Amino acid sequence: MATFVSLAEAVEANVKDGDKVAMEGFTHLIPFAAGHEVIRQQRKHLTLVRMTPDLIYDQLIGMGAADKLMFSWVGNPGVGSLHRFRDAYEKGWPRPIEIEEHSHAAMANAYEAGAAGLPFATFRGYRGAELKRVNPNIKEIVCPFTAEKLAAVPAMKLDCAIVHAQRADRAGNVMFEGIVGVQKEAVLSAKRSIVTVEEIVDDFGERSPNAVILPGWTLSAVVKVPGGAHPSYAHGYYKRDNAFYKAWDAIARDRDSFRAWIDEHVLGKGPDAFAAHARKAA
Amino acid sequence: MATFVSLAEAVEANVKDGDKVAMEGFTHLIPFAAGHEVIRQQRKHLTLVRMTPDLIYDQLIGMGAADKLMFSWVGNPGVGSLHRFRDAYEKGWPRPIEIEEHSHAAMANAYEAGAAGLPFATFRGYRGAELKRVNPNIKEIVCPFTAEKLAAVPAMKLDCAIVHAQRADRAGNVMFEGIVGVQKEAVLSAKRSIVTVEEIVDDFGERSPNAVILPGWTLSAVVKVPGGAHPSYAHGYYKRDNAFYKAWDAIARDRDSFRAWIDEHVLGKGPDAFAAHARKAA
Amino acid sequence: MNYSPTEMMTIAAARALSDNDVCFVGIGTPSAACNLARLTHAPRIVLIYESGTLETKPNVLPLSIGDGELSETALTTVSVPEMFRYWLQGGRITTGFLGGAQIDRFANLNTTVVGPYAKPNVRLPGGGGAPEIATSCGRIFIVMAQSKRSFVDKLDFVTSLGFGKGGDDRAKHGVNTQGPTKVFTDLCVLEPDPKSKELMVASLHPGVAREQVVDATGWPIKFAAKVGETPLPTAKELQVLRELYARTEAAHGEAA
Amino acid sequence: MNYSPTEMMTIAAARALSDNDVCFVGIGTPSAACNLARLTHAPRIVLIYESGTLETKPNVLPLSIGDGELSETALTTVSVPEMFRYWLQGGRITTGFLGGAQIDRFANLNTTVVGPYAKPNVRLPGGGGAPEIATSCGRIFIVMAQSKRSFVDKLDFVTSLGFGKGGDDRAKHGVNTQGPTKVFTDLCVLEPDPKSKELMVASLHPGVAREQVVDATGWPIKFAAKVGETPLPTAKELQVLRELYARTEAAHGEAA
Repeated sequence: MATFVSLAEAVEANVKDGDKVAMEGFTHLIPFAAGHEVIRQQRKHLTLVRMTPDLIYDQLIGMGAADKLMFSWVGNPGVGSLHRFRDAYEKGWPRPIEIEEHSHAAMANAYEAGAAGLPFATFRGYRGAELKRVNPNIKEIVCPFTAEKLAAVPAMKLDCAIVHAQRADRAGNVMFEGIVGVQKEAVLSAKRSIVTVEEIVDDFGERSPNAVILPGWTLSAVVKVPGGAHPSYAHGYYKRDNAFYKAWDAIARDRDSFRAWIDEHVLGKGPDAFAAHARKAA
Repeated sequence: MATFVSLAEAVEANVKDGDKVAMEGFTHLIPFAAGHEVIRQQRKHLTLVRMTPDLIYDQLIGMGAADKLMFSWVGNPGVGSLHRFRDAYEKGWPRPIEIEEHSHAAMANAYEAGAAGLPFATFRGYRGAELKRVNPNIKEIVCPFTAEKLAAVPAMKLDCAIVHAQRADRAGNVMFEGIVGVQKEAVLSAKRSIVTVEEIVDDFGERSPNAVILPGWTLSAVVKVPGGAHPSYAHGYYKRDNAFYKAWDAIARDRDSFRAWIDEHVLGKGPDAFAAHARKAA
Repeated sequence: MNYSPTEMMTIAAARALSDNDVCFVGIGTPSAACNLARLTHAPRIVLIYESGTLETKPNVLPLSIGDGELSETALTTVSVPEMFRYWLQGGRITTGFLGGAQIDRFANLNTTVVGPYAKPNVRLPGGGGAPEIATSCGRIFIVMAQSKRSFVDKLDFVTSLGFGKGGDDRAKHGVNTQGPTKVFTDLCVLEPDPKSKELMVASLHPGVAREQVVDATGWPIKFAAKVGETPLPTAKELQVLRELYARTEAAHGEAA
Repeated sequence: MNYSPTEMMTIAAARALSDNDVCFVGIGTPSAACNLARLTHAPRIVLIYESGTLETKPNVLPLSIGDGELSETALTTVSVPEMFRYWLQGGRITTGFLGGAQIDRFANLNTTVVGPYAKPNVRLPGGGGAPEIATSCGRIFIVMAQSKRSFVDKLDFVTSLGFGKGGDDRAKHGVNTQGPTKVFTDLCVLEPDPKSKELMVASLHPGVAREQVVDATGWPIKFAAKVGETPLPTAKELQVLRELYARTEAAHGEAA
């Protein structure tokens, strides 16, 4: 059952050292404010899971929060490399990081199977692709009807899922709109979950009967953090800060400029700082 | 690519003798008008697929259109038996009918796998249930990671899916609202498809960014048939005619009263007759 | 206050539910019991129908599992594959309701056939959601009227698993949910013996004699060491239930 | 009219698309080519981005695969699991676009690592959607600038399958889609030999000499028996493409 708490309390209660954690959002609704809180609370030894490790994981990895990264595409979309990730993976700074690499189809299916309570996901994938040679978590199964060979990966099982959404109601139900990615599946694959939202409303009012809503009883904590997805975006609220994504390249390229940025913008601030980016479209 | 045609043309072009056909709609949006057209065109030897064979299949089976029924719950919901189905299955009138029986979970997963282009569906099902003893299309597979044994059924592969929806736009895209059941999956599991709709609009206008829409290029034929789901219902248009569902019990109990009803209401009428039931909620 | 045995059965089932329950609701008496609980002591109970409707609050009882009322009053409505995958199989349901044409002493149910499967005397509707509801929900409540025809020594067909052959047989099928923890009938409430898992009478409804239960059961029914009496329906319970049925009757009489 | 080699590459790719295509679009040049086609000769082309956006008509090119512009201009947006299951794996895409850091003569691609996988010299972004795009789409168009560093004799890692070891090797992997039918570079258009499946130069962009292609390829590149010349970009094509980039530049400069 969702409880309304502060972001600090939500992270304190739901993210533990050594946890397997996914902060999801397919470009859209990436929970940056929550990621910053995890940095402030100095979590260590996390296994970080994300289809597209974005700036949010570059920041966490650069601060040494993670022992392992599970992913399918690691980069700054449209810009280039994630320099902090590469520094950790290639040079071990500030600590070495292990990887488990998949394709998008494998990750998406793993989340789907996790939400469905299955032990594994099956899909027509990895044919002729070399990843299955280097990742022991890619196996093969045979269709019992056609004998077709398909790929199998373990279902996603998370300790904690962290996502951002547009709105929660007073009962802690959360509504997502736009590019919904794998957020619902991430939450349903996790033992615990934190959802940050742009606003809390009395009720959702007029909406599609098929709106994408996670009931409050499937969530652990709901936190109002306006602007909490910045520099990612919130459909109907504010746009993606593409300029910041481009600027990050220079900030993260250098260890010192990275630490200076974190000191100023993460360690020296709290979730309220995100409010400056909050905006609601007309 | 969807073409706008008459219902007679749609059935003529897309439903062939011997086809495996699903007319879906989980209580809601059942394509009765299209089913009646299939009766008028005297299709034979169909394999009829539906999770919940409803009055629509009682009518088709009573007219001898089907050689086989694949289903998971066969009855008149809240009322009782489907007498025409039972007469065919138990007494061979007007012709014998074969059955392939599953659980809802199996059928729903089979549709999902069909839409996903997989050869089979897997789920945690049929444990301790006797259906797997009598249905050879229920097999077992073993998770390659945990060794857990799971049920497997073949993915749905249809010749034709027939569904009803609220609205199409001029490009032939179709929007579903409310209880969406397995309609999308049925269409995506089929080689051909017919969608009847309450109305055709210039465009869908303001809507949820995550509205349930099938693009026109996934459909074969779109036909405007206002009221075409009666006595089932169309969310936002007209209500379920529960009184008719109750009345059907007496009509269908007797072979002669059934044939008289079909003569008057199906063979003696066309899709325009459904317009009397059409209504749009304020 | 007068009441019918069916009302007693419905009210007894409703009382066993709480605000902590997430129920997978079937049509008929289960639907009445769940909504009665919601309209009386358990306003926060979560009701889910297999048609995809999450957290629905119907004002009238649905005639079918997919009545418009369910979607119109739901928090949201998901597809049926999602319902069976993410919500039922995903292990998010605390309490599932089942009934059937036949039940045996280990609470296995038959809704498939009377007679042999291939050539039945009576072809029943089949399992629908039952085979997976029976194994995926945290616990199962069974609601059905009691008679020698329905409470049978041996099922004609096992549509859905209760305790199988009893004892730890359920676990042997790879099922680790609780199974049928209560059976509500028009005569009594039954619960499984903790060890053998055979159903035993836990409480008799007011005015029901043990002999009536024995006569309505197709096997030598056992009684718990201490058989209680089901508390009488309260005026409030009866009123709310009857109003619910009256609203339902009025709504379903309407043609479209 | 002057134009850049990248513009020629983009325009050549756009021309190969038609109103009958359902494209799985990647970010960068593929996105420019697909939208150029949509804004010129193929207004009914269907563009799908893996973020879940179906039939999207962006006014500016997305910087990321999930820019708001894509959802705002889409017919509808589905979840990412649905995108990969129902739409890509479901076989509904006619044309998928890929590029990479490295390509070999059989159009296999590497976007994973330079150097050994376990200890790479350069860790690249990885496959993303590519491994399944490569095998699930009806055909694949590859768009990438040509150089000895990118057109290599041997890939460091096979991220996604082209024609494997050539000939019928693709089918041996259980893949029956066409694979890479065209490779668009800044110098030429390559197509696989019908039998050996080795890439051969099918047409040279205007003003490009054979030696330039030879010098920009890490294996002894073959030329088709009849090598054509890619038609010059038209003024219309250049205008529409440049306006698209100008709009994009203006939009992406904005902070939120």
